[in-house]
Amino acid sequence: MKKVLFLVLVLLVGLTSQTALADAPDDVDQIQLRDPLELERAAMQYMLAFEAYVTTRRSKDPNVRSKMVKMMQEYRNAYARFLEMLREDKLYAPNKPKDPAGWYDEKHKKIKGYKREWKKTDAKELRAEVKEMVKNGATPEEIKAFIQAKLPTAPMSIDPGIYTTTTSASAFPLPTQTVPAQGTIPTPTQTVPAP
Amino acid sequence: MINNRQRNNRRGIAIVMVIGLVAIIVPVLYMLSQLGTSQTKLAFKYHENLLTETTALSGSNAGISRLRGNIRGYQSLTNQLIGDESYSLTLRPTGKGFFEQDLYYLLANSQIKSHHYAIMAEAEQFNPQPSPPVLVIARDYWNTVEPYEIDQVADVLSMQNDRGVDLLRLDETREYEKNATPDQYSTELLAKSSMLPAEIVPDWPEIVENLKSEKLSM
Amino acid sequence: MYRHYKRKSDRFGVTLVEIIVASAILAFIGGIVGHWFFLQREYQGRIFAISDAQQTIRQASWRMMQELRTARSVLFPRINADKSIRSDSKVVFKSFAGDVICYYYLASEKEIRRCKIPNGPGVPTADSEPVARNVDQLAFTASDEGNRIIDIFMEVKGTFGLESVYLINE
Amino acid sequence: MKKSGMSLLEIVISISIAVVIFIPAMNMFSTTGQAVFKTRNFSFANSAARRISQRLMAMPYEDIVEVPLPGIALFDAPAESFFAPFLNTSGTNSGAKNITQADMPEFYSYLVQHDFRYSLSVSNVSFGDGDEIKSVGILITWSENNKNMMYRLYVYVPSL
Repeated sequence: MKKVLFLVLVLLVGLTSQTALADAPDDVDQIQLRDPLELERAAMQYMLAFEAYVTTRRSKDPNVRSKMVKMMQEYRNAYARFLEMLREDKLYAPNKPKDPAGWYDEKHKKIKGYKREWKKTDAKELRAEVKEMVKNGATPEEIKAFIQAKLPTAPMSIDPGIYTTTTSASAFPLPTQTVPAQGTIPTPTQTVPAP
Repeated sequence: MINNRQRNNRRGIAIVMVIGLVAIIVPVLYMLSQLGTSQTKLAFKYHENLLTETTALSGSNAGISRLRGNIRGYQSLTNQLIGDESYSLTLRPTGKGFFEQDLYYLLANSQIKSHHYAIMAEAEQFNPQPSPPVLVIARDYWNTVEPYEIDQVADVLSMQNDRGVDLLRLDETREYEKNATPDQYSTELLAKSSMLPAEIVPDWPEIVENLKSEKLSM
Repeated sequence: MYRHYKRKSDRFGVTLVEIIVASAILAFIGGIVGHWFFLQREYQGRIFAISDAQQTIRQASWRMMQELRTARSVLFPRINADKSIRSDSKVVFKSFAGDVICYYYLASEKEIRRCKIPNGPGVPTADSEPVARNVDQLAFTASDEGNRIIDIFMEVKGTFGLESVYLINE
Repeated sequence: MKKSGMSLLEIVISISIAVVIFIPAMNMFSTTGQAVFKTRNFSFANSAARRISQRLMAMPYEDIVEVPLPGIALFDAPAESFFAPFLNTSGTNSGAKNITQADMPEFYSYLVQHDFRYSLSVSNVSFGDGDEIKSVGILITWSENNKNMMYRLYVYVPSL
């Protein structure tokens, strides 16, 4: 009987841990919650820089291909900047599987009791515009300026807590919260009442 | 007239000669024949080594293509054929990005006889708006010839740690590049010129110029 | 007085003529076999040289290829200003971890050597052991404007080694 | 009277034993040599195929097209093929060397002696919806002792 139980346990452990490899952060409290807009702008920048770089690589036009090194450099810098933010906010560890939004939400949930609702997008239109610019022979500087101008100016993700306080009186009085001003994340003024 | 004793002597000598001849020639023949086959074996072993690398690389390209084709979630494929060789591919979700993109470990490996080759990379698979191909960004490909089983969590964890050590050093070199100004960066690198082998010194300024022009700047 | 000599038919021995004839035959056969052995010995030397050369090329190529495979960009040589390919007897590249690695050819010793230059504080360190010995010719050629392909051309005692590596990281 | 000596049968047997032993020994080195030469050609064909496979990863995706048999020779190769130009230790295009009799005589004669050629078979493969990848069969052919030899390498080239 013990052997059967042990086998079932091994199988279960094997199965559950097979799929995802998400690792919890070492210390959730150390995580800093930076303004989501900054993270979204940094992520959008390296996405668009990557699109410009790949378009150069696929191009057959020698004039466009000659900008490949510069485009690769812009993409490298953009991603390094994003990674720098993650490192500062303790949202990333080199020897751990990456899950920046997951770790961010874990801290967010710890503070506010709920996760942030991130926008599901791959910036298809913006990428198409960048691709067009590259094909038309725009210089790396022009493309960088264009990308800078097109980055979001308001958060694309939503703090669901805002809606629950205004739209419906829920059974559990959630803390009233004003929309955080641009810049720093407000320290929690009120603790969430136990359900 | 030769008597029996002399005939026996002569027969004895003949037998000894034949046995001696065979005892010497056969091992020499065998050794000489091994000479050719050992060279051929060496060449084939090296060829198999190269083939595992080429096949594993093709496997990782196939993985990227699957992600771009909007195949999502955990996948563990074995014995995927390319030509006459086979590769294994594992796409292991690790988390989410800030645009709800799925982050993966992309693992591909190939084994031919005793030769192994495994590749580990990170990949981001964005969401299709509205339809594929989906934006996929892969980075930091890492290789090893250790016989890792890419569909076993334990092996993936040790690959992750080994790769993590290199990534830690990468963070340090990036930090160094980021914190130095271009002139500072090239001055410090040029200063190493005196400690370089003689063959590198003549071209070191051009190399430092390339490093400076591609220095990380944020 | 001569009784103790046996009659001719009973005596067992070899006459001078037989010795001369036998040694002539032996010399003739020995000459043929000796010449054959000399030829084979010389032929064997050439075979060993080729197979050693192949083994040298294999080991050197494999070692350099593994590090170049996950490197981030080739720093030297790079294509010329007029986009033509450029070759040199050394290759310098930024490795996976971001350090600067160089493989260079020591013509005086006919060796390929490796040196690591930290991309940060720290002194360059050359490997104590050469990557390969007895290499007669070595050329690294850059041909890609993205600095992500390097060709390796080696010659060891008339045996040619050809290898190319695409750098998969940026 | 019983006379000493060897019968014809004994002589025939001893000579046949000698032949059985010596003849293989005499050409053992040459078979070894052939094995080593065959290995050298095979290894070279293998590395030529790999050189093409690496070039395919860096060239524009649309430029990866079929090269039908009998294929393109590695020597005297046309410009912009995978093997021309081959070396260039100067700073301009004028110094570029190709695999020709003039520029690289030894290498050229080795390639001509075995008539090394390459050809490509290209097919599109799709693993998922909306993305394509090219499966390229790189074929290297050469001749050895009047026999046609062939080495084939398959690679996937992504559209990225």
